[in-house]
Amino acid sequence: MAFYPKSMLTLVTEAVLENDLVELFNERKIRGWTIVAARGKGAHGEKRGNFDANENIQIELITDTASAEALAEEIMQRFGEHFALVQWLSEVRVLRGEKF
Amino acid sequence: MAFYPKSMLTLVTEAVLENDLVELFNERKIRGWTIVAARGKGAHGEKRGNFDANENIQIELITDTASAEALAEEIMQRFGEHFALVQWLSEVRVLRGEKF
Amino acid sequence: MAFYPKSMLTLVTEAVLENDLVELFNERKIRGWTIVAARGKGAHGEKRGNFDANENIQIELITDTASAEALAEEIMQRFGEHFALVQWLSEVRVLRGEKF
Amino acid sequence: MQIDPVVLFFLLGLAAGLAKSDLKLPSALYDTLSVFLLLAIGIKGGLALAKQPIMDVLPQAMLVLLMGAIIPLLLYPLLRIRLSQVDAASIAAHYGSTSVVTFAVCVAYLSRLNISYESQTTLFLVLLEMPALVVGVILSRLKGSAAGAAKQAGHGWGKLLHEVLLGKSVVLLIGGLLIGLIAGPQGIQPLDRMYLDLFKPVLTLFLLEMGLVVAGKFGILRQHGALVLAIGVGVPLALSWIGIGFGLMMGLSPGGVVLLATLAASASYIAAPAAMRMAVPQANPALSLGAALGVTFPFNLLVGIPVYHQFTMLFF
Amino acid sequence: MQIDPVVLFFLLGLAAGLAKSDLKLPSALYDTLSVFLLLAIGIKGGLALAKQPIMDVLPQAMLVLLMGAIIPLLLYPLLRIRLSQVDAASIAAHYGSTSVVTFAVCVAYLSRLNISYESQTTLFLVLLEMPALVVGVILSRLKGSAAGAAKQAGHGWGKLLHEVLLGKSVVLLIGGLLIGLIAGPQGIQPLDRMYLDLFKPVLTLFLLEMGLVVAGKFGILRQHGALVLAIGVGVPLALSWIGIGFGLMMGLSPGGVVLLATLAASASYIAAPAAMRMAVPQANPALSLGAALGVTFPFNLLVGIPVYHQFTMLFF
Amino acid sequence: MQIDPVVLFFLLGLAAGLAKSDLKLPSALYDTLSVFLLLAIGIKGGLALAKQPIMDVLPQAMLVLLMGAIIPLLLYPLLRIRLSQVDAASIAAHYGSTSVVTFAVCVAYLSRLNISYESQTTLFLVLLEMPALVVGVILSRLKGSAAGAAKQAGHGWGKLLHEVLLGKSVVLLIGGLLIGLIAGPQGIQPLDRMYLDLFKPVLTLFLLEMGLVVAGKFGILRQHGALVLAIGVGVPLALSWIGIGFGLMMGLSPGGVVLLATLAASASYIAAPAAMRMAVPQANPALSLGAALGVTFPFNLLVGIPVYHQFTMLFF
Ligand SMILES: Nc1ncnc2c1ncn2[C@@H]1O[C@H](COP(=O)(O)O)[C@@H](O)[C@H]1O
Ligand SMILES: Nc1ncnc2c1ncn2[C@@H]1O[C@H](COP(=O)(O)O)[C@@H](O)[C@H]1O
Ligand SMILES: Nc1ncnc2c1ncn2[C@@H]1O[C@H](COP(=O)(O)O)[C@@H](O)[C@H]1O
Ligand code: NA
Ligand code: NA
Ligand code: NA
Repeated sequence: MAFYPKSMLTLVTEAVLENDLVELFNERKIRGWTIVAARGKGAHGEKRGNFDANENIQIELITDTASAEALAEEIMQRFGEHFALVQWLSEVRVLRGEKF
Repeated sequence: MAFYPKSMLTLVTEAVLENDLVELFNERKIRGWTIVAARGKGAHGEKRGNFDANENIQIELITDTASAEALAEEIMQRFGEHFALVQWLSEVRVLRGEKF
Repeated sequence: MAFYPKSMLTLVTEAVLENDLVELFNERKIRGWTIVAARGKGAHGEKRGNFDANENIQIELITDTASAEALAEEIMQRFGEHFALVQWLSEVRVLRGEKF
Repeated sequence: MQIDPVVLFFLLGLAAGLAKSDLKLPSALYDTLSVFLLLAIGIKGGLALAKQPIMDVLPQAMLVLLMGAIIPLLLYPLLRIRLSQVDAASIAAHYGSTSVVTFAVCVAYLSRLNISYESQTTLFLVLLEMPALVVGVILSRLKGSAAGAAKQAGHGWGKLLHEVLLGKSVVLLIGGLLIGLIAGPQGIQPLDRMYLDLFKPVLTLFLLEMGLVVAGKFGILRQHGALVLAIGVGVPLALSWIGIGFGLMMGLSPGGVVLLATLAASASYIAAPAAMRMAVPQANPALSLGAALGVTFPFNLLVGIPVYHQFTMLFF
Repeated sequence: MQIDPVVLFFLLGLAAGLAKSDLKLPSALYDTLSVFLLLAIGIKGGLALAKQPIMDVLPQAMLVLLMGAIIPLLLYPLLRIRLSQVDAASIAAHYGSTSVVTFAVCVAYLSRLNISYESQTTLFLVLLEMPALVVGVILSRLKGSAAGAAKQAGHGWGKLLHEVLLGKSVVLLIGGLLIGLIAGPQGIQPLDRMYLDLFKPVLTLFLLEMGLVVAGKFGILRQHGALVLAIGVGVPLALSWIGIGFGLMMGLSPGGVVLLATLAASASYIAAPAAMRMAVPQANPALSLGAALGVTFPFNLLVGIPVYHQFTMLFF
Repeated sequence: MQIDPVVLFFLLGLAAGLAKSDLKLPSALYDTLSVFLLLAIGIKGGLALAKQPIMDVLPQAMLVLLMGAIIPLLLYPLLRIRLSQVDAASIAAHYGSTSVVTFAVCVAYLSRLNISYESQTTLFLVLLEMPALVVGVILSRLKGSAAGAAKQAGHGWGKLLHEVLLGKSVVLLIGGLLIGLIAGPQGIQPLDRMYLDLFKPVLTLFLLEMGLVVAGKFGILRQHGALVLAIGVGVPLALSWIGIGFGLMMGLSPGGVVLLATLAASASYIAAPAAMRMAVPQANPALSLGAALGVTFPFNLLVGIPVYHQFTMLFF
């Protein structure tokens, strides 16, 4: 079996944005993603996830590099200024390259 | 201290497979792994983790590249056709290379 | 927009060390990190997270490579001998490089 | 027909889910509530068993086990008309097993109408949990091709039986049964404040969550449309007659017959999905869950139970 | 002044948090407790409504809705003296809406002193949840610049109204209200063991958690210091008079007036933060949460409620 | 000997765990239940204290604190025969502290036999939580080498005392105590529906989880075998005599003596593991948890309590 190079975009952001992001992914025809509950600290202070308005989520999303970069930039522009948001790209190899 | 290059295999799959996978890891003499509760979307629809048959897990497992690739292929063959499953490999550097 | 190369240090360790680690991050002027609840298996046996003294956490922390390596070594020296601990470094690309 | 208050919570969840409200219950709560309800039902069954000579209940228990095994066998060839072997086997197992919550809502319905029923019906619920799963596994193994995927995944007979016999719901139901049987009414009495008094209120929270879950399953309906709808409504209506038949055979009171009809007509969405995922991974869980949870569950709550009551009254 | 036992749990949480104890409650518990409290309050409001001819309550209900809309409008220009448009709009919305837990503690306070109050006050709480949020959204949209960030994030009118009308707390309060109204006292009675009897004890666990959360917000005080403190203490004191005014206008009993004063003086920290985060993302949540949760909430619990009682007694 | 129903839930969890059932309780539930049990016990202790002149209880309280400090000091040299300094110190601290759940099961045992006991025994439980942990920390620091690892990890005296004094269980027990003391029986009465009435039923869920956890610890037994088994059975049997001795010294009734024997014989698995992990990281937690949780906990539940009762009756 062959492994295909892809890019993974990881986002850590406020849980209130989940609906917006999922909508955006659907619009951009992203075919899959994974969400994990997270807490953390950053420029917007501590997010302990101990109550509603204070939760983070971490989203991982594998796609081709160009789409990942474009998506990261769009998310940055829409939400980067006013919401807690950190994004990073990393390189991964996947089986079944056609899935992504 | 030196950092040793290793590969990390990450799996996102249905929680019902956890026992099978742990068994497989033990058979293949994998010495460690980390599991995180996850939800997400993919070809098998949305997994919200809000009730039993609908949960995902994400497993991370660091080992040498050859073992990671072999394991990914074996998992792919056993579970890839009928279960929700996404796997990716990434390159990491670890301290204490002998642990993995 | 430009993407800047950074290193990500990921730690999986016992939840009892969370306070110590956060204190250390603050001392070392680390500006952000993300924490996720985890369980797993390693040289210190299985951590199922099903009760207090048996929980793992996974911490992700993006910074420049030198700081990440130095931090990993310091954590290794302080906690590596007696606590369940696995750390790995990986390469990522971020927007807003000045945040990290 | 006046709706039971507990069902209103289901409708609230359903409405919130369909309106895409951001209301959601933590999954730990769902898990906790289901552990509670299963244990409470098991204990109630055990107390029922403790109250009467085992020899009196034994023949009825045998008939109930038989019913549990027969339902999937009858359903399978019917479902095969339109479905693949694996989907037919999986759905047959779902409908052979039962829904604890539907049972509880039926009990609430009878209580509101002051209709009495035999205490051993709770025991029947416990007994019905498993046989259909075993039959479902056997059905899925009948021909080589269907068994292939499970074997490929390493799910042999041993693993499948383990899953069926030691799944969470079977363990809690049987465990509760044994606890109720051993401890008896005096022993359980200090626990009544929770397992008895809080049963119905806890059920409301569970139904709220079920409403949210069912709303999430409506997408499946749009996809598989008519077929899922037909199964989800037709199968329980048909199965209720089997329940009524067995109930009459056992000589149950009208209330007992309605409960047995409801048990027959209800489909499992806790034990069956997990077991069938292991046994027939090729089966499409969207089909079975869509029918069992997306259609049959609300159908039984809102329409089915009073209808089975009507059916039953034809014989009394 | 003797402190209510439920408030002791808040102090315990506060002390543990400030002492940096490793005590923490799972977030699933917090979520569960708030679902429970919101539902229970909603049901209570629905039962109150069921008990009396709707025409008797309607004029009062109108006045309450008016009060909810007026508070942010009065507050906004005042806050603008020192704050940006977005922060003023956000804080105004927080204080126009209400805190369910503060209300519950006030009910406990009145019960302890054997002071009676109108049953429809629970309904008022439900009604007050929303109007201020709508006004807050409108305020934040008045001028182009403030609306920019929300638009940039894709949060148009439609999304914002959806968030306000279908947020978790509104859905549970209104849902509970309808359930109480439809099911009536007889229908709800089997659920009393939980929604009624466990209300106060569950409140203690919630207050324990709130103490821990508030302790975590004290850092904000150090940062924004005097301003947050001034808002957090000054605004509720001022708003209590509006509540008293409306209460007298409605002809409420002393107990009812104290409750309405407390509702006016309390600030939302469940519905408002989520809605305002969407509507005015530029607003600093540390400011609004710091004032509403870090100052006003403990102030009301420990000092405010008895003070509003004193204020009220000037008129009786 | 008839087994208490609550213990049956432990056996169910144990059986399910050993049979590798997929039953598991969410960790949020475990956390919630332990917060509840600790608070409830603390409050009960506070009410006991409120009922009697403090001067009457003070001498007994002193003796109990002494017992808590003496147990690890007696145990340490004994354990040193076979164990390293760090493991001996850690295990000594575990056994000097107590298990809230074992205490609760003993209370259930006495109630079932209609044996009365002094209300201040609940206070003793609270008092016993901490002293052994302090002694354990001191023991682990006696010689340079053992203190090394903690120092290396940056766990100085300050941090360790913080951990011991402000650990979750101490905070909840002492906090509950103060709440019970300040609020008194009248103040607490509205909370009885939860903290009193639900105590025993909630204990059943906790014991179910403990059964699952203990089953998971049986692997340790296979590894460390005889030693862990010997400690887990021998130590509680020996310590029960110390409890009996102190109980007689204090002039307690038979029931009170049995409870004190059980407290002495039980080992902490909430506070001690966390504190010792910080104080002596080199100690093997598999050893201490294996003995305290894997052996002593089930031993006390199933065998120990009646045996300590027998022992006690030799003196009455
Ligand atoms: N350097 C970092 N490494 C990893 N995660 C981070 C980092 N900085 C921030 N985060 C996460 O991203 C969230 C938002 O960051 P911020 O917008 O800086 O507040 C934080 O709450 C953290 O969970
Ligand atoms: N492109 C992707 N990036 C990240 N996670 C994915 C992706 N596709 C699927 N997943 C995750 O893998 C699970 C199984 O995927 P699938 O087999 O495609 O349904 C999904 O539920 C997601 O959690
Ligand atoms: N090879 C590995 N890959 C991923 N995670 C690991 C690995 N080994 C250990 N871990 C995680 O790190 C924790 C501590 O490891 P250890 O110190 O080896 O017990 C374990 O509980 C696992 O969650
Ligand atoms: Na059925
Ligand atoms: Na207000
Ligand atoms: Na002890």
